[in-house]
Amino acid sequence: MSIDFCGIALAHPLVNGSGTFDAIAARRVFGQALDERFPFAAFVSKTITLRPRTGNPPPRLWEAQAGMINSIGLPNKGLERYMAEDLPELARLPAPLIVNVMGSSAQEIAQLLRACDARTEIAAIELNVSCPNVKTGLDIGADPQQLATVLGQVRPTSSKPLIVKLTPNCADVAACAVAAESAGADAVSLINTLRAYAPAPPHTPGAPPGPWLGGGTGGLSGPAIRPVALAQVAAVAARVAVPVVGMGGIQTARHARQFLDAGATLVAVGTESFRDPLAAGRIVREFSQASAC
Amino acid sequence: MSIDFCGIALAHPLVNGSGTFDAIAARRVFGQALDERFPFAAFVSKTITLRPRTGNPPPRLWEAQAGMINSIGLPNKGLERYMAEDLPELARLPAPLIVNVMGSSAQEIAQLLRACDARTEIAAIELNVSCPNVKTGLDIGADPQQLATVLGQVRPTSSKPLIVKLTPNCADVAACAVAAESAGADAVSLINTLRAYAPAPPHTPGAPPGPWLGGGTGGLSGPAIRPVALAQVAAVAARVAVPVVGMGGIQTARHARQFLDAGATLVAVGTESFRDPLAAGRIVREFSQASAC
Amino acid sequence: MPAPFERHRLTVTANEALGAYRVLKASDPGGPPTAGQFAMLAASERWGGGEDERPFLPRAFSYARWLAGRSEVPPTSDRRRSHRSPIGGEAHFLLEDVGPGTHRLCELQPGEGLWALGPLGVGFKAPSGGRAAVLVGGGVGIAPLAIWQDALDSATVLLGFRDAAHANGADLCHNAQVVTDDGSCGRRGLVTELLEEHLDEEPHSTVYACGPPPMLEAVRALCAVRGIPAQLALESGMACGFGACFGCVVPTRSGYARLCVDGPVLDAAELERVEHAGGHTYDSSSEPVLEGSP
Amino acid sequence: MPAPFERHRLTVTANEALGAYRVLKASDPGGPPTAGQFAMLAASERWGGGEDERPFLPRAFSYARWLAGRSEVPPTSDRRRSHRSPIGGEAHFLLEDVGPGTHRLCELQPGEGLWALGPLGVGFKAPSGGRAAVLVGGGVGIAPLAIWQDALDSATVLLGFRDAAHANGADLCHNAQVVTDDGSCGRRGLVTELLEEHLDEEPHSTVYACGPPPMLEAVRALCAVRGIPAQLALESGMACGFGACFGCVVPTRSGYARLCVDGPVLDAAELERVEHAGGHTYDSSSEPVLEGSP
Ligand SMILES: Cc1cc2nc3c(=O)[nH]c(=O)nc-3n(C[C@H](O)[C@H](O)[C@H](O)COP(=O)(O)OP(=O)(O)OC[C@H]3O[C@@H](n4cnc5c(N)ncnc54)[C@H](O)[C@@H]3O)c2cc1C
Ligand SMILES: Cc1cc2nc3c(=O)[nH]c(=O)nc-3n(C[C@H](O)[C@H](O)[C@H](O)COP(=O)(O)OP(=O)(O)OC[C@H]3O[C@@H](n4cnc5c(N)ncnc54)[C@H](O)[C@@H]3O)c2cc1C
Ligand SMILES: Cc1cc2nc3c(=O)[nH]c(=O)nc-3n(C[C@H](O)[C@H](O)[C@H](O)COP(=O)(O)O)c2cc1C
Ligand SMILES: Cc1cc2nc3c(=O)[nH]c(=O)nc-3n(C[C@H](O)[C@H](O)[C@H](O)COP(=O)(O)O)c2cc1C
Ligand code: FES
Ligand code: FES
Repeated sequence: MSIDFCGIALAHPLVNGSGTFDAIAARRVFGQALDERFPFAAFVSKTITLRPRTGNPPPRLWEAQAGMINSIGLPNKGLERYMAEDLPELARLPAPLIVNVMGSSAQEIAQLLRACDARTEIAAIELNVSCPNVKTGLDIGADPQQLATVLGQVRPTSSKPLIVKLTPNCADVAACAVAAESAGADAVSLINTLRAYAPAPPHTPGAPPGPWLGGGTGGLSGPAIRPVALAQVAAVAARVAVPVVGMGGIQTARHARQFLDAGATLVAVGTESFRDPLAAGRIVREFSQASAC
Repeated sequence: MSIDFCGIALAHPLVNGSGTFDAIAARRVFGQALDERFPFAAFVSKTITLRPRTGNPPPRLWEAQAGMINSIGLPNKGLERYMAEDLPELARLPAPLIVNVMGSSAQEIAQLLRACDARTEIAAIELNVSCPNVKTGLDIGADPQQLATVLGQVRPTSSKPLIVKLTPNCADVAACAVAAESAGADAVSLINTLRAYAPAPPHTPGAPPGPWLGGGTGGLSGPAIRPVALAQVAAVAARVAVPVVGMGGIQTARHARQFLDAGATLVAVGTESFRDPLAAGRIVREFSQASAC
Repeated sequence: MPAPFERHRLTVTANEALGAYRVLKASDPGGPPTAGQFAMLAASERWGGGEDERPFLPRAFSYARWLAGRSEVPPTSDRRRSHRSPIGGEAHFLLEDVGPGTHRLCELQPGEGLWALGPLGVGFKAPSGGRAAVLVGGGVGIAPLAIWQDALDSATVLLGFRDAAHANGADLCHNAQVVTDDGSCGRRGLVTELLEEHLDEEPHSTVYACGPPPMLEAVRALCAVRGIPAQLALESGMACGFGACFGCVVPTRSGYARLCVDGPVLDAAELERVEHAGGHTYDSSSEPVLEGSP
Repeated sequence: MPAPFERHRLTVTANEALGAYRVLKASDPGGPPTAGQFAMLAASERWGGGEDERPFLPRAFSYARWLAGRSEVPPTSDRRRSHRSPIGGEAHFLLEDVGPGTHRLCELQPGEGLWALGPLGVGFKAPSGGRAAVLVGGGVGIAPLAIWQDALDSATVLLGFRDAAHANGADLCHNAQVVTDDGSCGRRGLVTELLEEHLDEEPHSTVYACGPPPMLEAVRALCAVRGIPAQLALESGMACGFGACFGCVVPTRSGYARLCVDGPVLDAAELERVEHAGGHTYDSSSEPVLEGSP
């Protein structure tokens, strides 16, 4: 079931969702088995930003019904150290590397894309546009016009395939996808987490209720969001010609098949990897059994 | 725990979500017990439109993880027959009546509001702005400007308290709430169902996969959406002064308390009533036990 | 008689195999159902956590039998749970394990709790004009026919099953004539063939049928041709069972009907044809479908 | 030794009460853990469907003991499930039922399946410079100390519990000195009081501690004052246990550390102070919090 994705040959349609699998940490934990049994057709690294980020204060996790809420806050070592320290390690993986980047301005994004463009270890770039606009507070990816403008400015800075990871927190994700396509995106990926709130569990009566998460609000992921993800992927796939990377609550080959049937070219496993680091391997196995689909 | 809501005195903060409880059918099924043990502080009737609607073709239901997807399609007998046949029956309920209406144009909405204004049986009006705009296909409630314009035109047609039921399928629900408030809404309610897709279960291999629901896409409700509902309610309550009716996956008094803590004045029980018609009664009971909150 | 306005907690008294089916028995504090009525059932523990973390909603099941009189509650480790009532009786349900909900219910052991809302819906009506009752069932659809046979002085019972294992379900009724798809028990063939032969001899009959949609459609069609009155117990996906969700509609000559309150038993004359659950060829209106709207 | 790159299915061999706790034993095909390491556990059946339909994620538990050698698998109704392996051993976990995940694990019966990913994380390091090992535990935090005591030639063990019922947990270790908050067993008081007295006599010690954050903070503070090395086994909410989610961070002098890969055992010197799980007073950066972003 080998697949051509933006000119990259992939062994199968399963990749990881950015930020849900740290291949470098996994290599420390699982040793060479990580490389020998690597389950993803391509590896998508966690979002990096121009400057290092420590991320949001803990607690960062909350378990929801059929899912989880996270408020990690995009901790990362910043572009420079990522390129120097992580890229060589990630280049050793037996799968093409997709680097996920995020910037709060066209200038920042352009810098990130330029840096990626220079590195042959990188097969493609995924641009996370779920970044809150400093002025409006909305995700820059939530408004089609704004998204097209930003992409138009940054697209020329890299010749590598550019995947735009859309935000699901918008009125019309298909319009955003069309805007991204028209502005030169080679693919789109969705869905990112849904904005969500986790109240602190009631402690001593009278104690002021508030958010559980150090970051205030967080993002909902896991099976709970799969029906929303399928609706957004289907809506996007119906409107764009570029390949779609579908994700959101995928736990089984049957779920993955639902996204492919909805029009996705690739599917990504995220939260399910937390329940089993080799969940994606199981799904790929299930795929090759007709029964699964 | 009596409450003043837009000048209406309510015995407690629990009402029903529109379209999740049919008091007239329930009276047929449960007899006078319905009135004797009526669990809601106010009754919100299912959305009515100017003309009768048969609703979407079946199947209309799909069970999701920790929730359900529905594609009912707003079946209703239309304004005229609702006023003639249903209103007298609903007026007999031991709770104030809130009539939920939807129109696809300001003219239609104005007609609906005017008709409600004339009836003393009606305590308040809830306007469902999740109606797809015929031109854009987006919910008229998804764009703050458009929402403000429509509300500005219809607000004068009724002197009754007007609750605007916001759509959750938007980029910035708080901005929509602010727009509604500035255009004269006396309260806002949220969240409505999240746009969702249910794929048909795999039948004979080779059979074309497609949507399970007769309506194509549907709306996700139940516990799966509670974290999203809490985030939207908290965001809205932080920006508007008018009372907020919070709903989305409420199953217990603790869940209801989470919405009140997030800034809601009233909370509505929807899907949970399907699991137990007296779920709201249980929640009200749990409320009066300190333990619950 | 109206249903209690609250789901109530029954205590399982038995869970017996009947061929390929299970018969779940529970002490029921409520009043007796009329044949054809149903209850919305859910296990009181661990409802959820199954395939895809379902079930979430309760499931609809026909009363298959109802034994009046004080019901015995078996010893249970958890006294709190045991549920006696001076009146009431014992409700029997026939279960086929087809998914997470029925699977969970098929696991229930005596003493465990069962949430039930019911009796719900409109059941069978007695034959009029001295007509003879002919009960026609397919598969698990025999459930409402058993309790209906209990209520009738006399009835002819014609049942069809996949194979011998399922045909054992026929024991739920008395002296039923049985056919199977594979001939492994009784005659090989379709129950509608039995029905036609029977109606050739006994045209002055009223037909009561429950089973898979194709069988019901065949019954409807052949009764329509012969001008024989028929009452069909239909199925559709249900969320609430009491008219709240508008999810269970089936197309009738007068538009969509909520099967939970207007059915599940419908007069065959009201139906243009019996649809496969999940088929949606019919839309009585020219209005545009409202995607994504409740 | 790296952990197997896949969660594996253990078979429960025993589930025994130990005072207010349960000791869950399971045959483990994997290699032996080092003391202080943990596993991410989930029941192989019915994980989910509990309070608020949780648990969904696996839960982290310290290995409390590990018995090498071929493990016996008890007779189980479901042969498919039983899981033998030539090597391996038996892992013991000490459980306190505090929510849906621990509740479900506390129900597991011999023969039932247990998903486990592990051994994970960095464990205790042996004392250096001829220092004596002092193991200080509070409540369920005694788990990693038991397996550590097994590995050490000699150690002083000081344990604190709420009351007598919980103090029975002390049997997990050998000749431990016990205090309780209510004096219902052993001396009334805090385990840190025992520790101070002990360190007065034996200053040439290394302290190994696990327990509630306030206890760990007290241990950290008093060891810091005395310049005594201490290794603290911390807790934090975890989703993955292998460094994938960045959710389990705790503040250290060098910024946030992922407890699952950089811990759970941290050198006390790395910590400015031990936070309550759920407290978030500390933010090493001036960067704005990114609401709603993963
Ligand atoms: C009035 C009435 C009376 C009934 N009486 C009986 C009876 O006496 N005995 C009996 O055994 N059954 C009876 N049924 C049928 C019974 O209600 C269903 O078999 C049951 O609801 C199936 O639930 P499940 O979870 O086991 O399987 P599900 O998986 O919920 O349902 C199986 C079917 O539902 C569809 N489906 C699959 N996944 C989903 C999903 N996620 N959401 C929604 N639908 C899905 C598919 O078509 C599948 O074939 C009756 C139904 C009705 C309406
Ligand atoms: C490295 C490590 C080792 C551990 N070793 C042991 C051990 O040996 N024995 C042992 O008993 N425990 C141990 N724990 C603690 C154990 O992991 C937790 O007690 C367990 O995860 C609780 O899960 P639960 O579902 O039972 O309760 P939960 O309800 O998940 O957790 C209880 C606490 O979590 C918080 N909480 C409540 N609701 C939620 C929610 N929805 N999402 C997230 N948090 C919530 C609250 O603060 C509550 O007090 C260890 C933890 C770690 C990190
Ligand atoms: C803990 C966590 C961290 C994540 N970090 C990132 C990230 O850094 N960048 C990004 O684009 N998406 C991130 N995501 C979103 C996932 O890539 C994915 O879009 C989302 O989780 C939906 O898929 P799932 O339900 O399978 O997890 C993160 C998700 C989780 C749960
Ligand atoms: C079957 C069903 C029908 C609904 N019909 C309507 C409706 O007619 N009008 C409306 O404003 N909301 C309708 N809703 C939305 C609910 O009122 C509520 O906003 C939503 O279900 C979230 O609450 P819940 O999770 O508690 O169900 C409907 C929801 C469901 C599940
Ligand atoms: S099942 Fe809800 S209306 Fe019939
Ligand atoms: S638990 Fe996921 S990184 Fe530590």
